[in-house]
Amino acid sequence: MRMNTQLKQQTWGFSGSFRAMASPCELLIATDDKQVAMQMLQLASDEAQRIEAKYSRFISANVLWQINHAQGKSVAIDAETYQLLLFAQQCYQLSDGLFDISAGKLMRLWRFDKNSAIPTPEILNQALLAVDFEQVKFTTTELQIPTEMYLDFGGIGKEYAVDRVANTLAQRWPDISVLVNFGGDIACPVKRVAECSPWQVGIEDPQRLDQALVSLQIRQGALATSGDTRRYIELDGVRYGHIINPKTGYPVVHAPRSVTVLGPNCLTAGMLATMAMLQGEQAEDFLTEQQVQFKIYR
Amino acid sequence: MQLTHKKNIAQALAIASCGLVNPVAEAATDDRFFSGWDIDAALMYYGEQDRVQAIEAIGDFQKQYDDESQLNLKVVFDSLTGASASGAVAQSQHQTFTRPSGDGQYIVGAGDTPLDDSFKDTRLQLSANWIEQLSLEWQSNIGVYGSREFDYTSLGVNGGIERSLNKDNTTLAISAAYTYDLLEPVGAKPVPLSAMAIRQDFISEQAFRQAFNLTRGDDSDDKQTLDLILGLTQIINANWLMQFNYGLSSVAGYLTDPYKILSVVDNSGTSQQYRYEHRPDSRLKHSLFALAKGVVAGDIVDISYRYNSDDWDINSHTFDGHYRHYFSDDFYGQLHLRYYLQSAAEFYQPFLLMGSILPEYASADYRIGEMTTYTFGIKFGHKLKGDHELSYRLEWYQQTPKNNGTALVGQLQQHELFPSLTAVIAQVSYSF
Amino acid sequence: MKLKICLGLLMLTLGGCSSLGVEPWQKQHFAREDMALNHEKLDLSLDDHIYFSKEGSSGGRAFAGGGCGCN
Amino acid sequence: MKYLWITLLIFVSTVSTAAPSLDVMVADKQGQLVSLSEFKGKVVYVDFWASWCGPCRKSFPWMEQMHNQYQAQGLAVVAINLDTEPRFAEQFLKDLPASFSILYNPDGDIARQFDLQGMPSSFIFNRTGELVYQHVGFFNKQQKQYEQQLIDLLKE
Repeated sequence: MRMNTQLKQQTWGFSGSFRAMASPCELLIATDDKQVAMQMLQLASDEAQRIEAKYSRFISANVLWQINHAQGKSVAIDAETYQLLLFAQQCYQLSDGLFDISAGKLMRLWRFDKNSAIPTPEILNQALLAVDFEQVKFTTTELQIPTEMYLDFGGIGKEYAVDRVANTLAQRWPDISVLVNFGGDIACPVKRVAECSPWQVGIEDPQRLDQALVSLQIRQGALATSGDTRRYIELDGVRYGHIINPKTGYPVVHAPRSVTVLGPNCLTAGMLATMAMLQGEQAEDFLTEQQVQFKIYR
Repeated sequence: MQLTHKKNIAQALAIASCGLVNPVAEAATDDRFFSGWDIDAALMYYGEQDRVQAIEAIGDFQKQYDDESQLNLKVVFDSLTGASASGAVAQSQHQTFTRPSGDGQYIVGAGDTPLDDSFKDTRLQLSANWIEQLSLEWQSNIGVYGSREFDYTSLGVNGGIERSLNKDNTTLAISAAYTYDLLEPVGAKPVPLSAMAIRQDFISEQAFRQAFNLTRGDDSDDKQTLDLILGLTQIINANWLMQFNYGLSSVAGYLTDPYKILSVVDNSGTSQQYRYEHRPDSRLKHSLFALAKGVVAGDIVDISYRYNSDDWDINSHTFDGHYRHYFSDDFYGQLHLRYYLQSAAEFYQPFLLMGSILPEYASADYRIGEMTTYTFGIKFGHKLKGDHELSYRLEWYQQTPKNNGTALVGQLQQHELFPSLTAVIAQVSYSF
Repeated sequence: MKLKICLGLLMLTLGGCSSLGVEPWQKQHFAREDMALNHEKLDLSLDDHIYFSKEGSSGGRAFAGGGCGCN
Repeated sequence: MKYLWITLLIFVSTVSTAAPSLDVMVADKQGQLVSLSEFKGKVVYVDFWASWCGPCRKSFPWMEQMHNQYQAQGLAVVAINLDTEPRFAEQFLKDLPASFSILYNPDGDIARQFDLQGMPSSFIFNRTGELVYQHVGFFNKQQKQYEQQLIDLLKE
């Protein structure tokens, strides 16, 4: 199933686009060699599609589906899945349990188009029973989770895809500066050389979507945004963001509208943004303490 | 519900994500290996009409080290098949010759120019050159080279220095080279001017062997060459530059071609025997070379003249020129014209006469006889993305040997003793 | 005496050379790749090899040596 | 020996006696004449370049860096293009964007007065307009040394 990619010539090189992970994906490539740009775009879309096909909760019979329908039996996993679980575990520990990929079932209860209803407390409590990363038992080759539990890589899947693509492109073409942008999660692995102007990146303002308010200049590194720009529920004046607190089962209270963080790679930036969202009111203090560059909209 | 205030969550995450993002360092892909190297490759076919065919492949690798120095590596592989003129004259009856190894013979038909087809030869040559910009005005280069084929080994070193002056408009250059060649002829060195032993003239193989061995000298011999070039390059005006080289080349050692022979004919021009050629063991060559190269309405023109003379009495004039026209920025055509004429070596003679006293040196190799040659070539080139270039050329090369004034006796007058020869050169090159 | 005059003349010719040539900023044509003296160096070395093995003289542009039996 | 010296003298004298100085007028892109003496009081880095000159492509990024880093401390980088037709410079400046001032001297009379020995050539004037350093060509290895010269002059 070939992704339909599109390559456009620009004054400074090429821009390539395709869709994956339910978001617009874009590649900015600083080369005037069309063949190379085409190869890079193809590689990026193939890799994004592969990761989506493997770990998306919306696709049946993929690796994630097998894991979630093993009825408590242990499932064989490959090195990539093992690395993902290892990373999720470290995030769980670093966030004192606030980031928990075992909250898949709970996440599915919340629908985030504007007028959907809030799940009833009984259903939420019942789902909360199945949320506990401690129950996830895995080795380098095997994974076993309780029958009721659903894992969900939604929190790290897109950032992981961005970093994988950025890293593969940087190793194959070390001298070509490229910017990978999957729906706002951005990585720029090869330093944009001093003599060219840095990449311009617009950050969405939650109030006025699709109108970049602030533009950030990036020569190297990554940037990720977490926030309820599109997915939120509004009920008698209270807006509920799409970040669910796995301990309470409810969206985080007083969470900022959106948090954008700059980091060495997309996974780190994305996880810090998500953790900041989970802090609700203390998002700013949390990120200041981490001494990272960030932008928060309330 | 406070997050425990951990200071370096960001750092911990960065480390954790590294393991995930590049679990295993992928092997460097090939274009990394070649990065930084400029590579020129060429494959050439040279084919003479029913004589020698050769394939030659060249790879030239060049790398720049900061702004001042450059390494240049070259590998050349060529393979030769077919037959080349042995030096014997054509006859009205067929002729039988002993192969250089002494094992076996080859028969030449009546009226045909005798060709020796025992040459299946492959050669590999490697060379390295280091060029260093010592200062704004001074540049130096040193190089080594080696070449090996089954009967010939050659090793050499070269070096040179260049001085630019007068705002880089004038460049004086001096370069020198020393080469040592080891020859191990098939069947060992023939005794100079000894008569070829033909199996039919002997009653037994053993007797033939004995006679053949009498015509054999040492297994190998060598020669040494000293080359010197003084060069002056001068920019004339905004479009033209000129180069003047004086070359001196002194060779000492075994200069005879072990596989070449001369026919010994009687008064009726009929071959009575064949004798192995013998050339002097030294040769001092001078060359004067002048080149003008320029831009004419965007096209590139170069014309050059070379005068050679040596103590073998071979004097030659060479007129060479190219005209390159750009049909577009990335497509060009090029014309190549060359005209060459040389006088015969003093010891060159197409054949020997029975009964006359044997000269000290004699060779019937048409290549050191009187001769004119001309070359007509066309070439096309495409400049491709990423500074690559593909080019291909086709050239015709015509040699016309001449009689240097030798009276043709008897039946020799009916035969073409100075046959002309045409060859085709086809080459494709790619640089990236 | 003769030597000094020759030396003097030599210096004059070198001096004369300085009247030929162009200013550094008028050398755009000489920056062209195809104007380099060793441009198409593979073709030149292949030609040198052919003519070395087929004719009686060699050298001029580069060293005269052939490095092969070329019989 | 007398004759030798006389000939040598003749040879040397043919070299024109030119002195690079800031009291020159050079045209900008629109053709307006700019006097370099307006940069007096600053450390002035005058560079002569052309679009076809290879080493010039290496000097531009370095000059851009020097401009960004030391402009505030009083460094003025002035790059004078010597292409016979200014439009040749456009592609060069698109590949290597420069935020320092670019002037044009197509008929090369300023270059002749500065008596350039090669391309690129750069001339460094201190704050009082005296010529202090001259460089011919551009070599990555000497970038640190070139920068140190500017730093010392800026401190004066």
